[in-house]
Amino acid sequence: MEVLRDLLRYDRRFLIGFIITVLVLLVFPLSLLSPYEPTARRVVPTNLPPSWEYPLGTNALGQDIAWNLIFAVRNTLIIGLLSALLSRMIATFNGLISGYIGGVTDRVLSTITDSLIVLPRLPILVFLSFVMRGQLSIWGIALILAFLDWAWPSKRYRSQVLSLREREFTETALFSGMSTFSVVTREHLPFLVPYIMADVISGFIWAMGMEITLSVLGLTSLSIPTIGTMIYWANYYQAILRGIWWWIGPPVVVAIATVIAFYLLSVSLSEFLDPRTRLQRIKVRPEMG
Amino acid sequence: MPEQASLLSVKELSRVFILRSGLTRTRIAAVNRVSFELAAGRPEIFSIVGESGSGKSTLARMLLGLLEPSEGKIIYKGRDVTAIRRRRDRLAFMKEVQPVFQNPFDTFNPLKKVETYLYETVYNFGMTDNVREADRIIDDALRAAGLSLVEVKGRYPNELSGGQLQRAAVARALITQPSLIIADEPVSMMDASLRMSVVNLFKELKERLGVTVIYITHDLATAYYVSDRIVVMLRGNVVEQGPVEKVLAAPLHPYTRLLKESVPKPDPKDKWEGEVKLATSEGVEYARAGCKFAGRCPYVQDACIREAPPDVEFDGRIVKCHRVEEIASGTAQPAQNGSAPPEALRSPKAGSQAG
Amino acid sequence: MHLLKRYIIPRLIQWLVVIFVGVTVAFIVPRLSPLDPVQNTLNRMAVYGLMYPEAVESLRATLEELYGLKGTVFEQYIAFWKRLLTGDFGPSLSVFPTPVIQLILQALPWTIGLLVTSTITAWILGIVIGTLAGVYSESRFSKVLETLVMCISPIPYYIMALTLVLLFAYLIPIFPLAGGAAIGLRPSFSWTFISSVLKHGFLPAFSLVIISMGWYFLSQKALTSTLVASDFVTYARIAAVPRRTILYRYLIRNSLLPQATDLALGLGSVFGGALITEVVFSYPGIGQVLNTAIFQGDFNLMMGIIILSVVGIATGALIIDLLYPLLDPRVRYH
Amino acid sequence: LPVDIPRSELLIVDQVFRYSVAENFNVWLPVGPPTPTRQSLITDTLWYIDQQTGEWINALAKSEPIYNDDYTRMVVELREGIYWSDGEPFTADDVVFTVQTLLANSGMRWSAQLNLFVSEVYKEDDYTVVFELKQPNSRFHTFFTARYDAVYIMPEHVWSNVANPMQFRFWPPVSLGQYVVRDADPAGYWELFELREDWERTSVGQVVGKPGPKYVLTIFYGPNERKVIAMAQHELDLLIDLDIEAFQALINRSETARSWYPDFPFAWPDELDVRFIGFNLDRGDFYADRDVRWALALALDMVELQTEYIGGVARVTPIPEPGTPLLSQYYHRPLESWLKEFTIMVDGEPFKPYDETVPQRIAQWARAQGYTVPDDLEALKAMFGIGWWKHAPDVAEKILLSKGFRRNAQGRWLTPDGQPWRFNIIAPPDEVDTFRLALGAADQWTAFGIEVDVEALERDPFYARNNLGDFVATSAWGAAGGGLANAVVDKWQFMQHLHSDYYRPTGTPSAAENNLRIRSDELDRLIEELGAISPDDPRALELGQEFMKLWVENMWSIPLVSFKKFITFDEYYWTNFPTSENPYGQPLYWFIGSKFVLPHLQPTGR
Amino acid sequence: MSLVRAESLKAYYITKAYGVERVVKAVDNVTLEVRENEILGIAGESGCGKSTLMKTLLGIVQPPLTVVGGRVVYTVDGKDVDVTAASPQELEGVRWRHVSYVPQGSMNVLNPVRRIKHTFRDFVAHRVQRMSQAELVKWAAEHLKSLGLPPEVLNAYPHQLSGGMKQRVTIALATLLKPKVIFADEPTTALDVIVQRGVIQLLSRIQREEKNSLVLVTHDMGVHAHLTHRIVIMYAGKVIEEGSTAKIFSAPQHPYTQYLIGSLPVIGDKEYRVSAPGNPPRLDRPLTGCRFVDRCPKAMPQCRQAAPALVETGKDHKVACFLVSPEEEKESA
Ligand SMILES: Nc1ncnc2c1ncn2[C@@H]1O[C@H](COP(=O)(O)OP(=O)(O)OP(=O)(O)O)[C@@H](O)[C@H]1O
Ligand SMILES: Nc1ncnc2c1ncn2[C@@H]1O[C@H](COP(=O)(O)OP(=O)(O)OP(=O)(O)O)[C@@H](O)[C@H]1O
Ligand SMILES: [Mg+2]
Ligand SMILES: [Mg+2]
Repeated sequence: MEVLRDLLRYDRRFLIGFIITVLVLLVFPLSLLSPYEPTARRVVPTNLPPSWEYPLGTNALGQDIAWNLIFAVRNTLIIGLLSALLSRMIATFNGLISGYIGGVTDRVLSTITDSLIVLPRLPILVFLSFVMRGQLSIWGIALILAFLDWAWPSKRYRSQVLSLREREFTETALFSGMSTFSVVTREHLPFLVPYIMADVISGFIWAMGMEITLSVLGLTSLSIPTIGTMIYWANYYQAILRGIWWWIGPPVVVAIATVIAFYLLSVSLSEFLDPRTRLQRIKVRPEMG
Repeated sequence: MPEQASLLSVKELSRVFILRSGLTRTRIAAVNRVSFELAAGRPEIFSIVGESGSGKSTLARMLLGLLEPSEGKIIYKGRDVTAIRRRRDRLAFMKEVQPVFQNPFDTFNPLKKVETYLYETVYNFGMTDNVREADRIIDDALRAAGLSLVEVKGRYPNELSGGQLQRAAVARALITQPSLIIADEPVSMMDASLRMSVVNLFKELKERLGVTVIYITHDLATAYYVSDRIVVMLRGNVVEQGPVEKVLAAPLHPYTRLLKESVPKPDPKDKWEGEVKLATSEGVEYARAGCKFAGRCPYVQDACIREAPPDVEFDGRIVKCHRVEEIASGTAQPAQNGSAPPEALRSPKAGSQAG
Repeated sequence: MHLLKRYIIPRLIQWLVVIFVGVTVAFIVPRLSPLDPVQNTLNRMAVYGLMYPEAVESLRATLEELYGLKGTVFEQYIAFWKRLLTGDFGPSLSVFPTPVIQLILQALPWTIGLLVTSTITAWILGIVIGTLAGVYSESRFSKVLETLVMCISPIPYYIMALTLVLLFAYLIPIFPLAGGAAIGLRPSFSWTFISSVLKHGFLPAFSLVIISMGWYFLSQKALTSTLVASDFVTYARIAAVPRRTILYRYLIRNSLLPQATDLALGLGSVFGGALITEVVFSYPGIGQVLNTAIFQGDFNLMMGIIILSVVGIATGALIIDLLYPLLDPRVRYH
Repeated sequence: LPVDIPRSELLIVDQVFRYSVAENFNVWLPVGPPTPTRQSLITDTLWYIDQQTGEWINALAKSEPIYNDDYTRMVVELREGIYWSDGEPFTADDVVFTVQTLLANSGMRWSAQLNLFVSEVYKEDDYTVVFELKQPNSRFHTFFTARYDAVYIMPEHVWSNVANPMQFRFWPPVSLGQYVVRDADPAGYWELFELREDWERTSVGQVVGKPGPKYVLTIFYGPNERKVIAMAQHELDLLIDLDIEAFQALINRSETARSWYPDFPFAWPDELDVRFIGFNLDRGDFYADRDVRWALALALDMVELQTEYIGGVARVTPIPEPGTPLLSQYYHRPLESWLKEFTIMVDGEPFKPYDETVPQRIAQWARAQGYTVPDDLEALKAMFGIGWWKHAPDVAEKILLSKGFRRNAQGRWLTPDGQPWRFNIIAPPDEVDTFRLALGAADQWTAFGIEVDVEALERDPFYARNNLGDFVATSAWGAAGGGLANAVVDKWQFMQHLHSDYYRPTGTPSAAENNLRIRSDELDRLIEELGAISPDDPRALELGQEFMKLWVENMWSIPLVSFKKFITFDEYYWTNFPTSENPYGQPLYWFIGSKFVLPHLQPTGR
Repeated sequence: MSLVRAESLKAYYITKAYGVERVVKAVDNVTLEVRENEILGIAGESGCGKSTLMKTLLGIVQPPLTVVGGRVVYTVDGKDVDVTAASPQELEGVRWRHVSYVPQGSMNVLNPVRRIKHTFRDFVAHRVQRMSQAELVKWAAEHLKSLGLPPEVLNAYPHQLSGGMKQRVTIALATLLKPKVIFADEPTTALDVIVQRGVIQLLSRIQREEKNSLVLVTHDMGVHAHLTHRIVIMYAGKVIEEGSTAKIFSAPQHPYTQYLIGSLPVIGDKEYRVSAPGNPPRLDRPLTGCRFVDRCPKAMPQCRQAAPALVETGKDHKVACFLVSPEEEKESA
């Protein structure tokens, strides 16, 4: 809490990011209040511009864009966060094991990781969703995205661990009788936390971009509202040509705002969590000759 | 000495590294057929000294089981350390042999409280399961190292001074009541006054708790001050080994002599005379077939460059030198005008040999 | 000799393994598709004309043969490797029997032109601006710049591309809507052709530059900040070494190596095309071909492109790894 | 746009898609290269039927096919005075060579089908070709009779030297149409055609007697919004189709752009397919029950579907046959009285489901939108179709209750085994009306208490799922249950696929277009009888009408509306496109038959 | 004559992170001078502010380090330059010509991707007029030779040199333009004894030959004994004793200095040595009184109230301790 207060008070980036994030996160409680089912169509008159009754107007499918947006953001957040968390979990696990245990294990895991890295992700992603479309719930998308997005972070974590392994405290831990598992999770993981934090955000941003890409190509379940499917439908009904800005505008703006907010949060958080600055905050490190 | 009486016996221990740099490749025997024995039941401080890159840390890491030897054996209380595989055996070994590292600031994870490691050690080695009891054990260990639990409790590494940290490190090592502590340059990062306090601590450990300490350093003055026996290493080889009073007070090997002379004496009236000749790159010396010191030795002869010198027992110590007797008797003549041996100042590029 | 044995050969083996795995995945993934290319063809033919059911059956057999889809998956896999090793990617299924390689080669110049240019531009811009921002990290300009990059680069690419199209092709129509060059122009070295290509390529390239520059910028800035704080730069500053020297010879030169890896990977992935870019900007290139391949269930074409980009990226990484010791005097590898 | 060609001589048409292989004109390959527009400009076949007028055109053939009595032999007399663009005369040798080449190369288009029937083909003289058939076929000429396309004739003098016809690129092509290729984009975005100087020596020259635009440029601009912009900027004269939103955006921007009608309902309504929602009848569940399908049909509100979902622009049809002026003359209008009297039994009570007020109600809606529509009922029927089924959810409810369905506390339907009733409709989003009708049906059924969702699929997976029967409901098009729409009275072409010989169970690809897995002895009988007679036999019409009735009774699929297209043109540079005011031919410029329409275009002089 | 003077210098690290402001008084009211042709040693425990003092003397003051009081004056060609107030251009003008610097941990001060000769060029080319590259290299080679270093190193990359060699190259780099004052911060700390000896010898030779002044910071009293003429002892940001090397070693007056000298081990002497107990005070806490008071065996109540001033206790000798008044000093002398 104190941390939060400090960050809010002293880091403007964090403040901005925080406010937007809170607003964005409001969609979760708000979505419970919706008078409509998320997938319902024809519940309001079509194609109305914003008004008091429909603050963001309505779309050609007969949906209230404001509520639709709330569901869309919620679902996109779920996809993005789930995929980012999942992939970083795999990455962390793989990176830590690979980096710490080394040897044959490392070689095998690294080869797998490297092979995944050279695979062109987008084509495969597009292809997979093309194949599995229809069955692709938001969880499904999150899973596929997660599967395709753990290799790079894993490689980064691995190299981090490699250098941490050389640090003396690793050996202190070892000689304190800690098991491999404890060394990895309790000694090394805390150092990775800021990286992972920042990485989860970039994973989120990637996943969100991919969700939008896939949806815009029409490769997801189109009746589930997400930022991507909103744009899809707006495009489908020629919102741009017809100047229906209240349909195409909100998802675009919210997408940009969310991404920036998360990014700001990650930058200031990882700066805050960075061991160097963290130490600085506690006490100046005495140097020795 | 019968096998049982030996605490640690190192036999013909070697470790080879292969270094590649650019297009070249160098083979380095960072530890080359090193042998020594520490007796059980007779605690001592055993120093290993040598200039930078002489293989001290490599040796220490092998002794601790952190690095696989290329050849040779390490027998601790009758067990081959290199053959330990199972975690239970490793724990048993670690209970007996504990390290103290060079950089007190890096010995503990800066993100965790120092006491964590103390408790970990207590619990993992089954010293006790009881919290109170653990506190007591830790406090005892800390007191033995000149600290106390209250001073340490709740503190992060950066809240303690270097000296305190190094003491905490020693205390942690003491928790398991080890028979052997291996300290790799435990004071090199410290200023003079801290140095003495840590070194004094080792002395106390030996005397009060009967712990044998392997003290690795390049500070000859403290080595002399604390240790009983000493080993002098040069490019992976032990060149002189014996009781510290003999080896350092009256060194026989020219390298030991050089080392000793190079220690600046804290006395403005006693300054160096003559200029020292410095080593060329490590690689050249490691690569030389003969005596690794040949490039710098004032008594160098052709044989020194060609052949590795034998271990000669002399005056209660073992010296690795072709001309030890002559030198001891003072009859050895320095090489002509003390000039540079062939490869003394080669261009740095030639420093490592194309492999 | 040892270098060869100890370094180059293992690295080459790793390269081969990675490619092997990648290619195998490329073989498997399309086969996960419920789409049967033969049936696809039949379906599509049925849309256009009368098909007697008996005729369908005989055609199905013929097509299976022609498409190389006879036999078990394993047999197909073996046959696939045999063909691949002779450099044959097989015929495209959607525009049978045009060889896949021909489709790829036809699109490749556009893609390479677009992606190589934009990758390199983004790289150089990112490095230069990133370095300046890293050096003058306290200056207002640098802060504004950083905020700008920070806010632009994470924007989902599709949205960015869409916005550009909206702005510069619809609202302010200064750039053409589609294609790689104006109609009626054939590739030549004339100014008309080149300027047309530039005009058509500008927006897609611009969008790519903006997006990828962000990454280079941020990483370069981070590298530079580390370097600026490093001992040798501090020392040079204390010694009042001229700023330009510090900038070029100390900061940029030292950060170039890690950045070169990124560049190599970036260039290696050129062969995969830029799917979204090419779709959004209607640009003729590999991405466009891939798009068609995916939506028409053209296995062979998909595999061809995926394999090409796997090889591209793996080779990019290989080359940079092999060159690294030559580029960086320090590198020691164990 | 090409700099060196005056715009007044250039017709720019939408290329439909980008050609992935440029410079390949081997149009005899199984699925490619893609042919739109090319085929009408540079290829030719024997006969055409204009689907707008139903007119039979002898193109390369001089006269209609001549069959022997048992339909095992067809003789074709060819037109003289037709030349290839390289100056070679077109003769019987070309036709014989084409057929023989196709017969010999089993992977080529039409090969499999020709092999099914042709035992021998030879020329009697330079302008007479004889086909000997393996089995009687009174409709063998349909292979050479174009609606979209038909067997293209190859130049023997070029192809006889070709070693492997499957690999041959035929570039630059030698043309049999009135145009030649002048230039083509290697990237596949555009192709430029030029009128032959000797255009009179082609079938078009001889039949129509007028040249078309001097140059035709086909170009692909990308998605619809780009085409709209291009047309608004007068950089596109003719485009294939738009969704209603894009179309409206276009006419808001351009004074000169229009489609078939000058005003509402704008679009060309005479395409030959029907949009329908079909169920897989072979899943062993209640969808196989005719009454359930009837209940579903009655739960739909056609007026709302036609207006709110597709903008009022299409003709409704209760039978599986598009209500084009030509076809409704034979089917819709004559069946009207039958439809009115048609009765189904609901829980033992008779119920007349037909609702003839549908066109009026659509017109009402249109007026409310501010469109002007005729008051005359006949004109409305021509515009919006004759009528459809009543929106009778109460009746539907009764049917379902009688079948063991129940509503739960929330009013949602439970199937007879007590499960919530839910299903998906598969539909491809790029087939705009199909997709929107699916959305509409899903919305209406959901409102009725069934959980229905639409599963959007790309074309290929959509085809594949249909083909395998991997669906509960599909929103598709075609001749109601598959088969091929045609512009003739004879319905054999689309009925024959439904013969139970071609039935395949769910999970195996359907052998013909019987994706709905219909099986009916009565249907078999109709098909067999029709197949045995000449298409010109008056009995053919009777059988066709019987087929329609049978369909309605069984409600094998729910036909919704006729296929319409926003074929849109810009009259800024060119006029006299076929329109509702002047429906002289089909506006389908990418069909091979459009070659007979293009010569009618006139420059505006701009 | 003094070349460099520090007058009541106060240099604090002022940091502000997330609302926590901290002031580390690393150099607190330090006055000293560097005279012509002398080697001045600065000694003291780790973290007592030696490096900070050095940086301030050199005018390398960058946030968070701030000079909050006092000034540093160079005497360049007879004129005084106030370093604390000088513009960057002025500072650039005096660096390397008047003062130069051998930094702590010379291991990393050479650009790793440039050959040594290029580094030489980077450092001096802009300070000398009209000199071709070849001439420059020749000049550098001669300079190296005069320092007993092989000129071949000019073609090497830093990583190809050993630590000692790098340190000596850095020294060569700092002395090429024959500055009047050389500041060297822990030039030997990371080196082993043999290499350290080489470096020390090199420094003393340069000083002997050039007759310039050298300021040497190290906590290794042995090095001080061998090299310096005068020593300044720092403790917790303050100078507590200052005097000739001989005097400091033979008769240290401040209790801390006494501990320092007394605890030095010597080969051949195994007698027990005590070092100062306890830890130095934290510099980011308010400090009153003598900073050594907590560790001082002879602490008196007054030591806690006020900090003793640095007072002259004899010729060229100053001490800051209440125990040692100048009068007493005189009496005992
Ligand atoms: N992991 C390794 N891989 C390759 N070479 C190594 C490795 N570890 C040490 N060496 C080399 O082995 C030699 C001996 O190194 P070691 O660290 O044991 O020396 P040291 O005596 O501890 O030196 P210092 O006093 O600098 O700590 C050096 O040349 C070093 O470069
Ligand atoms: N950037 C900084 N921010 C805050 N405090 C600092 C900073 N740098 C140094 N300090 C603090 O200033 C005090 C003096 O540091 P300085 O480096 O001058 O000591 P030193 O005597 O050179 O020590 P050493 O012998 O370890 O080099 C120390 O307490 C240190 O922790
Ligand atoms: Mg070591
Ligand atoms: Mg310092």
